[in-house]
Amino acid sequence: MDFSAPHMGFVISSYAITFVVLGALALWIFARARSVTRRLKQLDDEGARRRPTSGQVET
Amino acid sequence: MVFAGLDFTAHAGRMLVLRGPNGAGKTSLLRLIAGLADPAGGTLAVEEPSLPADALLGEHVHFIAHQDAIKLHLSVAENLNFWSSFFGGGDVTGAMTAMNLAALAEFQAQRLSAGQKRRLGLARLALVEKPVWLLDEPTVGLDTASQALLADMMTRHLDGGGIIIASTHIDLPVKSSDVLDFATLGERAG
Amino acid sequence: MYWILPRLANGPVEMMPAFKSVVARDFTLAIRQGGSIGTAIGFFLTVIVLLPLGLGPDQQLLQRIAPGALWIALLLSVLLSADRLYQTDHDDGSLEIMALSSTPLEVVVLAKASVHWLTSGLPLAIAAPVFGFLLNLDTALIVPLGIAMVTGSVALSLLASLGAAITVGLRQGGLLVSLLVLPLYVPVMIFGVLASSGAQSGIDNSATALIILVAIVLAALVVTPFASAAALRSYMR
Amino acid sequence: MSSIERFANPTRFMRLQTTVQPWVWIITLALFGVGLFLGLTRAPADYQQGETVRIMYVHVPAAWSALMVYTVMAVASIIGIVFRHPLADIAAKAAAPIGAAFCFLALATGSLWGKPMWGTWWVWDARLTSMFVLLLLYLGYMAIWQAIDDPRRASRIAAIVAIVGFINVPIVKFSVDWWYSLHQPASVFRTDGPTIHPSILTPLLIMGLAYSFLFLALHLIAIRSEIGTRRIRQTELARTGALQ
Repeated sequence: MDFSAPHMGFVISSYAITFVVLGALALWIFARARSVTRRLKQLDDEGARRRPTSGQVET
Repeated sequence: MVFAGLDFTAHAGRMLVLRGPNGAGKTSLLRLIAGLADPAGGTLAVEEPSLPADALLGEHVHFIAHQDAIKLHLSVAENLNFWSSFFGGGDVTGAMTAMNLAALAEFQAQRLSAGQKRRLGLARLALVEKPVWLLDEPTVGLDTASQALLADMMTRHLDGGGIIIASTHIDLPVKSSDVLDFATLGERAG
Repeated sequence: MYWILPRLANGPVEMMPAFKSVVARDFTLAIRQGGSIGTAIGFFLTVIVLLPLGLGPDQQLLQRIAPGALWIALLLSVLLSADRLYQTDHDDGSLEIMALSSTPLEVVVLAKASVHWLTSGLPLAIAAPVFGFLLNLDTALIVPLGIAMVTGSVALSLLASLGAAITVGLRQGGLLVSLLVLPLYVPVMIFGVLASSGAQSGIDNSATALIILVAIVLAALVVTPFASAAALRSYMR
Repeated sequence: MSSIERFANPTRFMRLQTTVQPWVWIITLALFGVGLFLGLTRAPADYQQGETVRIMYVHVPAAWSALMVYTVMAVASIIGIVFRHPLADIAAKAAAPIGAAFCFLALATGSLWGKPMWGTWWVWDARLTSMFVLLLLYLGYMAIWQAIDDPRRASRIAAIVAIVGFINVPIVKFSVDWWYSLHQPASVFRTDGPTIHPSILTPLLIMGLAYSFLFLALHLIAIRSEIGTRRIRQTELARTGALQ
């Protein structure tokens, strides 16, 4: 790859925006997963939730 | 959704009265029977030889909900005429007589009082014959005379072998009724 | 599953009275409540007036954009007039009573969409070529534009009624309807404009475009009643 | 209560997801590594476009994935509507933001590609226009989930929106192609077709696979979160019910 080629800025910008958007998407999804896991654990600790694995039979 | 452990039977020629505090699920149960809601579990069975047991009551049901399903810009007669032709023919004159609406026939529905609107909504019961009536607080807004008209209509329906399931706070002068009380039931379901 | 599929217990013969009764009732209501046709045409005219004000009074430019501008005005008017198509029937309980009958809700949907077309799409499609004079519309295009609009507005009404059904239980439906329905309007508008623009760069594709427009209308006739009825049923339970 | 049936499959999904997830990530990263390496160092620069052609390796896979995700969403919606499978509804809902991000990227990189090629940031090119409509479909679908509180009702309405939108996509593509060919007959450049040299096609296909696996990785996590959210919602509802 030739970094001195014309329009190189557009190529770099394309890869940068792809990286930023996909990274932000992944971070958002991770953050959501973490907060959901934390809340579920909190509810479990309070004993508010019947675990689907304990009392009930799975098919 | 709101109740568990319900078990009841509604018999031909008898009325089943639903009682219970607000929010007990009387309306939800009526909607469930009508097929306007999905049960989270449990079954509803129809014991009628001409119908499959899992038949949806849907078209065999008159459902009187909180709303009267009337168009304010149509006259009383036009409202009834619409439902009559929608259901493929009905007795408009008879329906107006049954709920004492004949004198109001040409009135625009928006000029009716709340009680008169309720009567117009109830007149649908006499418009087309359907075996099952589901009435959600049918007496709301009715004066004593109109309540008597409604009771007459219900008695005639029961005498003809029909079924009524009604939620009501008022004891209507209708014979042969069973009571399903949500208050005692809630404890059992607890 | 049954909430998506209509109950097909009865033949089409028994559905006609119900269809006719809904058409007659809604038509009476539209006439009696008044304003609905007038408002739609008034809105249409407003859009037409705003265009030259925004673009400048260049007669040639206006002539060039006239068919497209009229189509945009048409689809916005149709869309906005359909916004509350099912609202009163939903709020006053009529829709539930209609659902509790042997008539499939799809028939009710078709009836209501037909009345909407009769009271907004059709009068607008007839009026649009006349209003075209305000945009210096080529007189040779009046007839093809009218034909394309009368045809295309059927699809516009059906799709708008689908948007109205999808948002019937929501408090602020208006903007959401636009977001949902405008992408569906893209093909109708493209072929509508092509069918009403006559020859472009020497090639006249308007006949082909009109045929495709008819095909889109037929597709909308098949899909939207089922989709609208399924949406209405979901809001009832 | 039928909560046993309702959660049996999501529970099985959760267990499967836990085992599969690391492998999906490994494959995703490997594919991105190989794809970027080949695309940026091994593939030749275009004799006309120069290095700009390398935008293709992020633009085209984004557009492919945006279409693929919408297809996944529509198929999940059909399964949800026909078989009433709650996991299908959840899968459809979880896919939408990822698809919308791909769609946005296809538009953004397309615009960045267009500037040096056409001299403007935005051209109403047939492909970009269809992508734009697809983005609107994604936004409408997500707006429906936002607007309806009851998840059961929302899933039905959203499924109708997704399916109707899915029927609409090819019609839009067809109409926009027609419209574009009439207004500007000559195509500026072509990235599709079998004429592409393998040294370009290979990295392109690998990047396409990389995007697909990235979607799979993120989708699995998003589904898990959505199942968790519904359990939280149900637990909290049950709790307020118990307080009454």
